[in-house]
Amino acid sequence: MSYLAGKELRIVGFLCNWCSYGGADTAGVGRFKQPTDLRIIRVPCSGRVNPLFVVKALLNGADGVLVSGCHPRDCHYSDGNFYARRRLEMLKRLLPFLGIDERRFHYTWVSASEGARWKNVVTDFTKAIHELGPFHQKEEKTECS
Amino acid sequence: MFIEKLKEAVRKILPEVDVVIGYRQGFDPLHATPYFLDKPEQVDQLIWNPLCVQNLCSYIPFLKGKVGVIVKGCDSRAIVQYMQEKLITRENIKVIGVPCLRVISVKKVMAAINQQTVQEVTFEGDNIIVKIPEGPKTIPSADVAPRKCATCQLATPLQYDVLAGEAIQSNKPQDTFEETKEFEKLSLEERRAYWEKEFDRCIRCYACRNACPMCICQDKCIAESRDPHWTSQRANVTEKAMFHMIHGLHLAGRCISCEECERVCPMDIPVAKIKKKISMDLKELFGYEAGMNPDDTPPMYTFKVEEATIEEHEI
Amino acid sequence: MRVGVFICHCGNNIAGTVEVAKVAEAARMMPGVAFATTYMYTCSEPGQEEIKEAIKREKLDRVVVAACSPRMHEVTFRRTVEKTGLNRYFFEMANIREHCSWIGEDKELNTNKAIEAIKLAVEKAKQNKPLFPAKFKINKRVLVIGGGVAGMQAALDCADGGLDVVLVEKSPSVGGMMARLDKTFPTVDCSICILGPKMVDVSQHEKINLYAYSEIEEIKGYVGNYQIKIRKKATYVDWSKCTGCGACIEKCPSRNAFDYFNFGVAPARAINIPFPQAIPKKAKIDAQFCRQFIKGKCGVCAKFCPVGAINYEMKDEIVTEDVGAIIVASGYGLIDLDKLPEYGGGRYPDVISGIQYERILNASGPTSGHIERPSDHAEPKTIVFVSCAGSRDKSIGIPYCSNFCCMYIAKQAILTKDHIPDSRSYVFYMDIRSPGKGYDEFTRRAQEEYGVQYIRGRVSRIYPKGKKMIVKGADTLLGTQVEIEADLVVLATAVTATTDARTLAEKLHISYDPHGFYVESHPKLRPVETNTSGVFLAGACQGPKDIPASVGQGSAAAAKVLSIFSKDTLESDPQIARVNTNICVGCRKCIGTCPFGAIEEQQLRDGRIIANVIETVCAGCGICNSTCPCGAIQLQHFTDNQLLAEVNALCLT
Amino acid sequence: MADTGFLPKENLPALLEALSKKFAVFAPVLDGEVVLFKRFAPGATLCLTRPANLPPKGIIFPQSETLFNFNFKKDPEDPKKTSLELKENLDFVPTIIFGSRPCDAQGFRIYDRVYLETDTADPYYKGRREKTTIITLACNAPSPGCFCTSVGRGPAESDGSDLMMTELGKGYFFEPMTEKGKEIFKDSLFEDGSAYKEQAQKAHERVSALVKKPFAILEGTPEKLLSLFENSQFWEGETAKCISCGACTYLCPTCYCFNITDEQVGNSGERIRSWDACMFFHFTLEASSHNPRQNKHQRLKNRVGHKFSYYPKKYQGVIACCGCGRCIRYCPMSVDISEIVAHAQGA
Amino acid sequence: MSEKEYIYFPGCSLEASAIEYDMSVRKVLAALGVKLIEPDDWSCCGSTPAHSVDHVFAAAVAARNLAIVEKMGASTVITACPACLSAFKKAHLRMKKEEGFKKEVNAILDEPYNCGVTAKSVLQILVEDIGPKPVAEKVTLDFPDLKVAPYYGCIINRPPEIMEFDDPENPMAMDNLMTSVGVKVCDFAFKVECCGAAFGVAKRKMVNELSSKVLSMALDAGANCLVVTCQLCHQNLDLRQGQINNTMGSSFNIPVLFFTQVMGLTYGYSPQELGIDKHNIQAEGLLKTRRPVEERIKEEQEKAKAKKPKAKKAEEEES
Repeated sequence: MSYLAGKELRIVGFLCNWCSYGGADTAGVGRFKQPTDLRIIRVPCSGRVNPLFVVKALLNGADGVLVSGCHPRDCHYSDGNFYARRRLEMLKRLLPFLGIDERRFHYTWVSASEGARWKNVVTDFTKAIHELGPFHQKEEKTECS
Repeated sequence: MFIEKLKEAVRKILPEVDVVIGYRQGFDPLHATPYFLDKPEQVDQLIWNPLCVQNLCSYIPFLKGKVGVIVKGCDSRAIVQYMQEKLITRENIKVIGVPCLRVISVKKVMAAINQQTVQEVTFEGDNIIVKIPEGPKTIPSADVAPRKCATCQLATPLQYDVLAGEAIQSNKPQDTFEETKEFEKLSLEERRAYWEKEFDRCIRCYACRNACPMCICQDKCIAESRDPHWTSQRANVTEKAMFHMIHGLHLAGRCISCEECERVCPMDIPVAKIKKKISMDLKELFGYEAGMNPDDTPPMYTFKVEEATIEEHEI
Repeated sequence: MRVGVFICHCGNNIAGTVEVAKVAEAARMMPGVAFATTYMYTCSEPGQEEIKEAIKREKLDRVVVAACSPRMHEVTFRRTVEKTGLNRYFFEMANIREHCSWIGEDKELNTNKAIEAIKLAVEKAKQNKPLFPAKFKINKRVLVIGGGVAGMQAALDCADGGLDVVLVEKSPSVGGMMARLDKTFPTVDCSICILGPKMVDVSQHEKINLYAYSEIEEIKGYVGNYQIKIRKKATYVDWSKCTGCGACIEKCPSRNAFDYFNFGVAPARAINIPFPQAIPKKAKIDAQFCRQFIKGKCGVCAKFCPVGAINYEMKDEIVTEDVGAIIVASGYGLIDLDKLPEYGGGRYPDVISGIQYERILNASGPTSGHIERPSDHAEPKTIVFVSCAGSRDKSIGIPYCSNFCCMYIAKQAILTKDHIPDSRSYVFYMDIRSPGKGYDEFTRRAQEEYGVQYIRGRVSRIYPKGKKMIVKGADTLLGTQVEIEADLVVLATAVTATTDARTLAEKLHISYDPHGFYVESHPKLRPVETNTSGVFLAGACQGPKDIPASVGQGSAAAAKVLSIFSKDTLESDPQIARVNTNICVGCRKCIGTCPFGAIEEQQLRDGRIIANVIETVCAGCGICNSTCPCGAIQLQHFTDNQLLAEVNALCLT
Repeated sequence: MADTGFLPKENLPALLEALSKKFAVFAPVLDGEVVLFKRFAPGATLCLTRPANLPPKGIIFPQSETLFNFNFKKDPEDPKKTSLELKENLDFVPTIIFGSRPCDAQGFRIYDRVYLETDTADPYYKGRREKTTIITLACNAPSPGCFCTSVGRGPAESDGSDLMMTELGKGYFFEPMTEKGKEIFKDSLFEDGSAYKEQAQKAHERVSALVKKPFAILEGTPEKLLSLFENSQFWEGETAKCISCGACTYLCPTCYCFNITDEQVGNSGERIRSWDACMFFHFTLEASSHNPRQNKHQRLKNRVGHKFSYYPKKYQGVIACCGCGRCIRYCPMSVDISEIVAHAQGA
Repeated sequence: MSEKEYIYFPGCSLEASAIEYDMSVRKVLAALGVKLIEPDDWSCCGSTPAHSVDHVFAAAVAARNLAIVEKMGASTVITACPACLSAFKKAHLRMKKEEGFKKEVNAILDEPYNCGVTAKSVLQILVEDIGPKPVAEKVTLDFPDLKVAPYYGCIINRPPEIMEFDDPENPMAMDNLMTSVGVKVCDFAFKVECCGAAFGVAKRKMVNELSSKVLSMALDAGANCLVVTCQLCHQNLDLRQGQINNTMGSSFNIPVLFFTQVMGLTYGYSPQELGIDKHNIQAEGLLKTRRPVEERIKEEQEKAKAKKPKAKKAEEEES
């Protein structure tokens, strides 16, 4: 949406249905004001979040990606966030190797009852991304040869 | 002669298996090529020298029946990793181990002789002597060895049913990931520019993927499929980078550092660098090295309830 | 594809900060959208009718409703859509209330965000495939965890409804916290007198199988078909022989065991029956205090047991029960006194907790109902009650109100005056919370009829001076500091989740809040359901609540179970993993990572080994999906392509 | 004006700079250890001592190109009404490929028969091809694995080139082959080359003799290969070591197969044509999920067959292999197409 | 005994008004084999009114010292003064947490502080690094008359998230330490109660009331002496006792000793060596009776022996 360029950056969130999506709902119900940049993609579990989704989003236009699941031990599917933790940690360490600031990707745990915490996560992450500025400045060039 | 011992080992195993994979001379003296043999008279075509670089294990998961395979120390990690991931039935594989202290990178030799046609290759002590139109050129093997050899700990394969020759100890220092750490000293912008330049050359021939012993999806790779549709066929850096991320992340905790991906790249892209970085991190995080112990579980396919090494990140 | 988009005003909830007309306009321009409109309350009956009519009139094949959270109304609208013959999975919801209108302050940004949320939903909807649930049989037995008043009520209601009930109680007797209380507010009924009959009913009901002194070891399965492993803890007394005569207790030489039932007000014997009305009334040995176990010799109880029930060799036993639903009524705990060091909690014997005082007041308690202070067994004349001892205190991580302390303090103050007419009681309080029926009248009575002196203010420190405890605090109404020389101080210690609440939740796969209380499905509309179907909540495990509320929830949870068991089969959720046999390379990685063991190897006719998902076992987490390197296994309704469509809709434009 | 020319080596940059003013000039440039055709810029390090790793085919037949953009326009009054807008770009810039090798230039001739010399010429190929002038450098030494003389070509073959150049000591001998070549040749930097013509001829002969000859004759090969079509044992044996990657195909100057995909986001998208390789599983994968070339031996058989049998059968016996040797040189497993052909001849 | 080395920051008071605290710290730690190194060119810790005026400046004053320690290659600095300790910890923690604040502070400093130094109190290292056993082993003398009430004051362990040491409401470090050296410790309910010292100038009446309570509670607890870990507590309770007696009509005469002085006494140092004679309220009376520690140990053993048969008997009766 070009008319909002300059006001917002592109932040993609992958939220597990049971905890963090609920936490975002709780924040909404509690009318905790938050920056508007974040767009939420609902997934059943943080374990569903293939790190490649994060890469895909970052390479294709996102300025920041947030993954949030249930707190460790509190996964609705018992182990999903344990896998997510390992895989996303690996990714977080890898991104800067490719020249992508690791601060553009954050993964955390927010439960369905933690509306206030969710507000803080969104506010802080959005602030951090704005401090970093847009990730995609130049148009991708297409090769001929 | 070592080659006779090797041939002897192959002859012995041949009746027990459907096929043996070894090396024979390729299209020029600098190139060895994989050789699939099932008849005793073919055994004499076998060669063994430091130019036998290909990791022959890569073929195993796709072959039916019993297979004999000539395996170097570095290659043997593939066998171990297959065992970890239950991708082979170990009993069906006859591993003919070969002790090896160092192979030679064809790319490095070619660079040293300015890409000229090679007429003859001989080995003398720790040197390779390459005859080119202007005469023989002697190059110390160490100068043209692939980087994996500099820190090789597996002079003798981890797994073998028969060992051609004597078991030997590695004489190399442990890998301390110096190169990876050195690269990390560059600024983010420099790193990004580096990869944009490198990936830009990629022609998406998938040689890196197809030569990888751990890329078991092969034809079903998501880099080409429409369902799921992870990448487009656009030839831009984004899509190329996406493919290499798919490759790298699918190998996280599985890459055995044979560096075949980088060896086979016709565009000379340092694709193993990414995998090495992941290996370094996973070693640090989980103390895990792929292809070392058949009883391990790759770290991305397991977890601990308390992860001592993973701290929660603050924004 | 013909997508219909329905944008809800939700009164002013959405329309107040989102320009819904503009959103509808933008939605109409989205690819594949054939119709877009706004409606005041989409979830209302006419709102749903509107959707149904539009589906028919506009020949829609996908429906997107932009309104509140799908956690609120996804089910509602799926049903609406299904009534027109459309598969319910052709429905998608865009959350433009909780995630948008309620949290953003800038109308322009909110409007844009709502448009993008719809764009996301439209792109997802276009990727959606019809899914069909399978039916499976249910096991009409119910497990109730916790034999407090909530659990007993639930068990009795279920059993009366004809269900087989497995009731598991951690302690040796049912009764829970209520069995410990002396009287109940505001009626000042004798607690055990009204609870006792229920306890007897539980023990005698032919449909209830009680496992006392037992804990949940493992829970496997899913709604309709759970397999429960129960650990029957070793009591060292053969309960089939024990008559509860108490001879062993009489003779037990180990007199310094901790009395769990009485919260340590007085020591107990190593072999004990918690209280006279216990159900079952059977003895058990606390091994950590028993000489036979500590020193390896004693055997006194074995010698004196008339029926030879003592068995020192007894081991924990694991039994398995299959049930179809679970009611969790595992109750609450209280913070330890030593969490309140400024009050000398745990250091000074005459600073006690409310529940300890309850036992002191109780006629069947350790003092036989005579009020004595622990230090010297003297009758206290000045008693100070401190409310919110830990509750509403962020500094120790308990920001919430413990719900019933104000009421029981009033009750205890009244009872104190009844017991010791020349006593004086003081209550330090922050606010008096008495919103129940007859509650406020009750606290007024305490003040007006019983002369209990209520001081509005916090206590800063309690310290001993001679035989007295000095309670130092503020009287905020007078604006002064006060110091009261008390003989006994009662702290209304904060209610917490039980210490093992989290472990149990993990076994049940249900969520808990930061304090360990279980999270209900919806705070208003689904108060006893959890997000795990087949698991229901009752009583204080969900949050501090008093007896009537707990009993009410027990009955409510039972009704929920009876309602799902009114059918013989249940529909399985088709949002599960499915394997594309053409793509699967048989690498088995999904098998190893599935937390439910829902994936097995399968050999195809051509000899290829591939993965196969066991439909009824798969819970739909999608770990396999993100593990599968070739994308062969896809979580239905959350496939790679569906999520990529959303990512692309956000990133590639 | 003489009909041949000579350009001292030191004048080469000046020539390229001059050409750059009128054309998009692509020349072989060293990128690390790899030689690639890149847009010439003053100061670039040209590498003319060996053939480029990747032939210049992408300049005329890009690895990936947008055939056209499409846009679904919605009627704001009635969202059910949609109109489609298409936009294609056939406006190509005048281009020079400088420093290609005879085999590279030959590649385009293989393409021409498919994309140009038919009733339904490919407008994208045609547009670029017609605006491109090819300046070819004759080889002064064979490269590892190359065998052009065996497929009826040679290190100084001029078919497909507009202007031929031969390195002779201190400079290059130039000989225009077409009108387009003569256009370039008008530049004043060229000296008269007639004195060097014979020397060039000799150089060509010398190199020609050095080129490897894996098989003597090609006669009957197309038929022989066809007769082996059903002999899966032969093909399985020959291709056992092949890993079915696309390196050979993508590095091949004569491989012209493509794939077409649509990519759409929102209301707009593009139709993309990109290189495809018959070595890939997806190349023949059918919508039913059936795949007539399930196995790698079927795919490599197609590659060999296409070049040495099907193409010549269709196009007057012309072999669709220019013998550049790239597929051999850069094959991860050193699969040797010339060896397979030789084996087939003997089978 | 293993040789230990610490960077020791004395601070201003310990060079002046509380020089006896410094003397005793050095004596005791030396006896325990601890070597103290004083940083060169140390300066004000920043706990002066600086922090009520300018937080950045106050932190910079503290960080200057920490930077010196950091440059010495050490990761720990110890100090006896709780005010110094608090100033160091506050500056360190905030700089560690807030990158922006760190930059601001470092902009003032010549040498930047990189947040690599943990500040600890002498008390903390005695409890955590040295431990009760080595502390007890050095004891040679017993003072049977001495009954101490440990008074911790307000900042040695509070606020807990900054001081990161001991229980904020019921600290036990000094209690345990005194027990280790064989001194009788009374359970003192006012061990962290406010003595009012901070308002010593502005609200004298209030200070006298508060301090008087602390002193009288100590007497109630059965103590005849206060031990402190803060020289400001000491100053307030020792120097002001006369003033308290005058305004409150009391007659307190309670010696106030630094805990290191008590330790030093049990280690055999004379009151003069430990500077006890410098105090306002003299402690001579309590220190008169002294005996070798062996005597006490013997006495205790005998007592235990006398008790045991009784216990056994009781057990037999029960069974």
